[in-house]
Amino acid sequence: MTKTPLTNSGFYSESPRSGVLGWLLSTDHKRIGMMYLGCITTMFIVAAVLGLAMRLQLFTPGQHIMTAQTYNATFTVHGIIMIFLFIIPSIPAAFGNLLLPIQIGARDVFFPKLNLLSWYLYISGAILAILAIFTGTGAPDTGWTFYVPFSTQTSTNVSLAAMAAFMLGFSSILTGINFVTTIHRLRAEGMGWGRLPLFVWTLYATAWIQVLATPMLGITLVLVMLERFFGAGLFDVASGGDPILFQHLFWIYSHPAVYIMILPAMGVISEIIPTFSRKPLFGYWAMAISSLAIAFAGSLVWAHHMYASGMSDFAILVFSLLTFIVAIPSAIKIFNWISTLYKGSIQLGPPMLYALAFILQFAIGGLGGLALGAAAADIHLHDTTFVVGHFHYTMFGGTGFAFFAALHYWLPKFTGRMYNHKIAFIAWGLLFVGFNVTYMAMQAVGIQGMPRRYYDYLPEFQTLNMVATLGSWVLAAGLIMMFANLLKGMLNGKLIGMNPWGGATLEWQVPSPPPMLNFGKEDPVVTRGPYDYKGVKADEF
Amino acid sequence: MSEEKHEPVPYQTFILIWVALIILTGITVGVAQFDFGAVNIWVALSVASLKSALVLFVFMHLRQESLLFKIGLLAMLIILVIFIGLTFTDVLYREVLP
Amino acid sequence: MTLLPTDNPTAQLVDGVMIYIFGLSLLLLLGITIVTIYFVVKYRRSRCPEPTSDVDHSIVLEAIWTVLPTLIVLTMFWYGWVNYVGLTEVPEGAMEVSATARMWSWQFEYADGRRENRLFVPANTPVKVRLQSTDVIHSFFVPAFRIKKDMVPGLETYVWFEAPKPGSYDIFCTEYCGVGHADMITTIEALSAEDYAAWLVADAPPEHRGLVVLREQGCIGCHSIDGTPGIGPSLFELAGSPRQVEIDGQTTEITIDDDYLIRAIREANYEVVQGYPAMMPSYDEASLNNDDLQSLVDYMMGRPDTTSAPLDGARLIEINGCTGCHSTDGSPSIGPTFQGISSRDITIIRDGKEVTQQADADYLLRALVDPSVETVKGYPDIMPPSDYLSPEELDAIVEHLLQQ
Amino acid sequence: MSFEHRDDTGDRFGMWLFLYTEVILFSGLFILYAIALITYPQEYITASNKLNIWFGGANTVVLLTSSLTIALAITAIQRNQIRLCINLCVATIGLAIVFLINKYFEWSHEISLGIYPASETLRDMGPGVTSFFNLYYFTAGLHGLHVLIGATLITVVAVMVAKGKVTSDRYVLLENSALYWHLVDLVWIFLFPLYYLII
Repeated sequence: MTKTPLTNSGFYSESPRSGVLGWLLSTDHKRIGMMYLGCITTMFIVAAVLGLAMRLQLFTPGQHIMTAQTYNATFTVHGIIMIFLFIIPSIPAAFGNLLLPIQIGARDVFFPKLNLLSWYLYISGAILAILAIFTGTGAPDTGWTFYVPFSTQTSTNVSLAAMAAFMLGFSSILTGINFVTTIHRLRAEGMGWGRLPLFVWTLYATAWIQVLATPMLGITLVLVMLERFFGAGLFDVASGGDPILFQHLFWIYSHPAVYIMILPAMGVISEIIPTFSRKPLFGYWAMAISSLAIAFAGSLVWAHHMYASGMSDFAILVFSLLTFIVAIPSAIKIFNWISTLYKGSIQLGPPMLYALAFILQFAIGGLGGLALGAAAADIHLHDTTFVVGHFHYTMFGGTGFAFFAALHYWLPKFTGRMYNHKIAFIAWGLLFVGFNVTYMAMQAVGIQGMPRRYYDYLPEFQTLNMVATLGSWVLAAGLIMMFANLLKGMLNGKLIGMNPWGGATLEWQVPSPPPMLNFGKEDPVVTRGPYDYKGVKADEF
Repeated sequence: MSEEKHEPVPYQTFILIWVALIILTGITVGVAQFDFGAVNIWVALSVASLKSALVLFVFMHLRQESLLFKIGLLAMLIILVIFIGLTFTDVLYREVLP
Repeated sequence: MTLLPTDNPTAQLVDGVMIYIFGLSLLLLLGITIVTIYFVVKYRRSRCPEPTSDVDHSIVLEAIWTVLPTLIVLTMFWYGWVNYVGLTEVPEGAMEVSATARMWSWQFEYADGRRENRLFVPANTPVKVRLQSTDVIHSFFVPAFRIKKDMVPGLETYVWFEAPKPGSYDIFCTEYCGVGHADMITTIEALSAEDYAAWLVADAPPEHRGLVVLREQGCIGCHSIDGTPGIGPSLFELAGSPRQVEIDGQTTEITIDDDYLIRAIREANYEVVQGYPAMMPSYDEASLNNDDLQSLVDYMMGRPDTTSAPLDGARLIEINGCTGCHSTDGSPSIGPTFQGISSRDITIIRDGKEVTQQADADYLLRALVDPSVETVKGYPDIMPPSDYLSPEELDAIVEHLLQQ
Repeated sequence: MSFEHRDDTGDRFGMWLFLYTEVILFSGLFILYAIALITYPQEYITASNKLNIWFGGANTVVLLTSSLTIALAITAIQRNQIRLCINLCVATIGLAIVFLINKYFEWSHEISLGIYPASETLRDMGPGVTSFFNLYYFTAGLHGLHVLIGATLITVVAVMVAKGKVTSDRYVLLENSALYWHLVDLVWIFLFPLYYLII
């Protein structure tokens, strides 16, 4: 095992500028991607610690490690960081940047400078969000949803947090614009639409949502800030406004946003499963089109967050129907992934284990969503911890696990080094068990009727809350083990060749780590599909 | 990447469109002097849409751009109609308790 | 862990849908899991070094697993919707109660004007609760009855339920509303028919003294109090309304006020209401003393009773939600405790300056009506103003607090 | 070593995508408008009558004309008439300034009448009128901000034209700035009848 430092090869060593500036001013998509990856992972760890603290507070009834106000600030900050600083940018901004250009045979994204600007907006948003916690009149306590009129009345630092979310939205829009343009204009010769890896398809669908839905969040947050600054409320009843309209505008963005979070994760899974089965993805076109269908249909269902809000029954009828229709493309994806396994040659590498856990957990999340989509059942389950468990099944058990899968799948490509597989298996086991215990218990206690956002609860909810907290400790152990293993692997793991997994997409045909401009002097010409494994061999490592 | 060059649009075309836009503005203002009830708002919106189309297709050269640009615009408009339309399923049918 | 009751109509509507969806979901999930594990084991690389099939799509299969789930979820949608409609259709003859949520307390108001911080209802009777909020959005959630509805400022909503048997059922606020959110819990107290009838009497607000006098003096024999015609004119909604009266055969129009009513009782046949015979007896001081006369006039003019027992401050802080944030036993809470509030020094922040003083009646009144002008050091400025209380109620509360 | 390529169509497409996001941004305010209009039809007419149609009408003509001048500037640069192109840009910027000055007088007039967000006068006029003016100020304010940004963009590009950095061979920056300017015009085309002309 050689001990050459990480920074000695590929895009790490080639840069017009050296040192920190070589990174901070770089317009190279891989460097920006790695910077995103570092920040996003840090943010995830911060928010995960907040989540663990909340679970600790909820271990038994009563006030333990935090007061009600601290708890409210904690879940707000946990939500804002996890949603805006982790999940939304996690796969698109980090892995999208790292992989999109390589996978379509391009040298960079279409607007490299804009890409760097997106990153700076992301960082500025992150700094503002953190400032909002520690400065002013106290950490924001509105929940990440900023519901009016509470958000316009509370004395805490909501305006700064809203400003942060606004900037992060802007960053997300610019990334979306960049990706759509890149996919349309920079595909290599021979890279027809039918040869795009599924990951690219899902990024494409995601980018359109980012472009067309995110501005609605922007204007909504601006209106909340204006209401706080000028006291002139567009959602205030006394000024002819309607608080429920805020919820409409907010969810017009924030429901499609869950597809910004989940679609790229589906793309990751669609890459890993064929590679580890050595078989083409089942139903390529169905998968590609269902990605676009999910992106479109995701814009039609926002008000299913609002069945109990006092909106009209007719709206409940319409949105409930549309919600169930959106379930279909997701179901198709699950069936197609499983069919890909059929008569394949399945290797349970670490990325594959995360992918399989994704399928199961995403299925549980999706099926729980059916109960929430049905009007009558939702009336009972809405705003209970069932909802919290449900969206953690899709967002953490889904996107989070896909993010971990992507780390295990692609990190070796971008560092040139492999992590320890045995430890990766153990960490996966801990994560899988810890995750399911924690959130299954939360779902169960929600069905019992425990409302969400309660720092204290009645004694009848104690057993399940204790189970959930115990599960969270297993989960935490798994996270620590996984990150430590990946970090150690990145720094001094075994060196690997171009293609450790036997993948057939373009990124496995360039060195690990890839050089600046990805493909050397010759522009690549694509002659085969993304899942054509004939003649592709995995390198020994 | 090959570069498609667009032919310059003659000055006269732009000026003609501008005249049309001014006339359409005059029509909207004129119609607004008479009360036709709900018809007013629809006339105003139709004229505004017509004006927008002129600006989009001529001033903004959409006429000369490829199909992709037009599909993008269409997608945006569809999403817009969905956002507005579905919000109205709530506000138009809200039950007011006696 | 306790199981939720299932023996009430709204719970059955919701449970039916939940069981159907969760049941089918469990079946699907089992299917997915078993097939996945079977494939992973059967086609593992050590057994199958190369794929044994290169089929990469199947129109028939894909059509099947598009159409079949569509049909299944449509049944879920329909069942969910139909039963939701059941949750909105209040049965005939339901009793009505108004619920008001504010940060962070509940108040229930009954048809007869009584107010409570718990919802007392008769068991086995459908109840419609009209929901409103005075500040931010709250939500009315009763897990036992599976009902939930947001309480939105400026928009009245409702829920209905029927308690199957006497007992206590939790009400939670489920729309996040700030620091007291998790403590915004109260109960529905379902009482048996007898207990409910007893509660109605026991806790009833005292009768207006004027009404008692009206009954004692036998006035009701000729004058109705609900507008139905009788031998004499009805006493229904008198204040400020015009009357045609005859004085010595002359018809004039007068407006009903205190003076007129006193004249009409003391010198009954001086003015006679048109259309009625001049047959009412006059009441002098011997048969009706001045205090009772005043009560009678107060009642007829729609004014509150001034003679009844003083308002109970202890009860007022209970039903107006004060105790949601202020403890009475010295334990820490969202706001300062009421225990010893009149005898201890408190540090107040006024215009950014700190002032230490003892709480007196003036301060307490200001703190109730406009709490954000002076805040107590160490506590957030979040108390909602209690300006909706009447001056008498405010005085009673201040009085009560000064004795703590 | 960095990535160099030239693709004007791609650049323009990116700009169009950005314009779509701008339209959605404004549409949030237009949705609120539409809902308030059906909730308070009478109050909206009352409130709209308080706006001066001449201010709005004049600004409509100003913006339409500025749209014309910037469109002409593209043809000018395509035909390599650099002098004319710069003059047309300057004319556009001038019209933008006229628009903002006009807006300044209009708002000053309304504010002098006590009509501005969260004012006492407005509160006394009831929720419907308040809602109209809140929306009017926020929509027109956001639009004004776009006028400012657009004018700045065109100023920068005009300087680049003068310095020869934007040429008849490569003028996509000017095109994109012009696209942005037309968007400002498009928003106003809807804003004008909805706020000034309802009856």
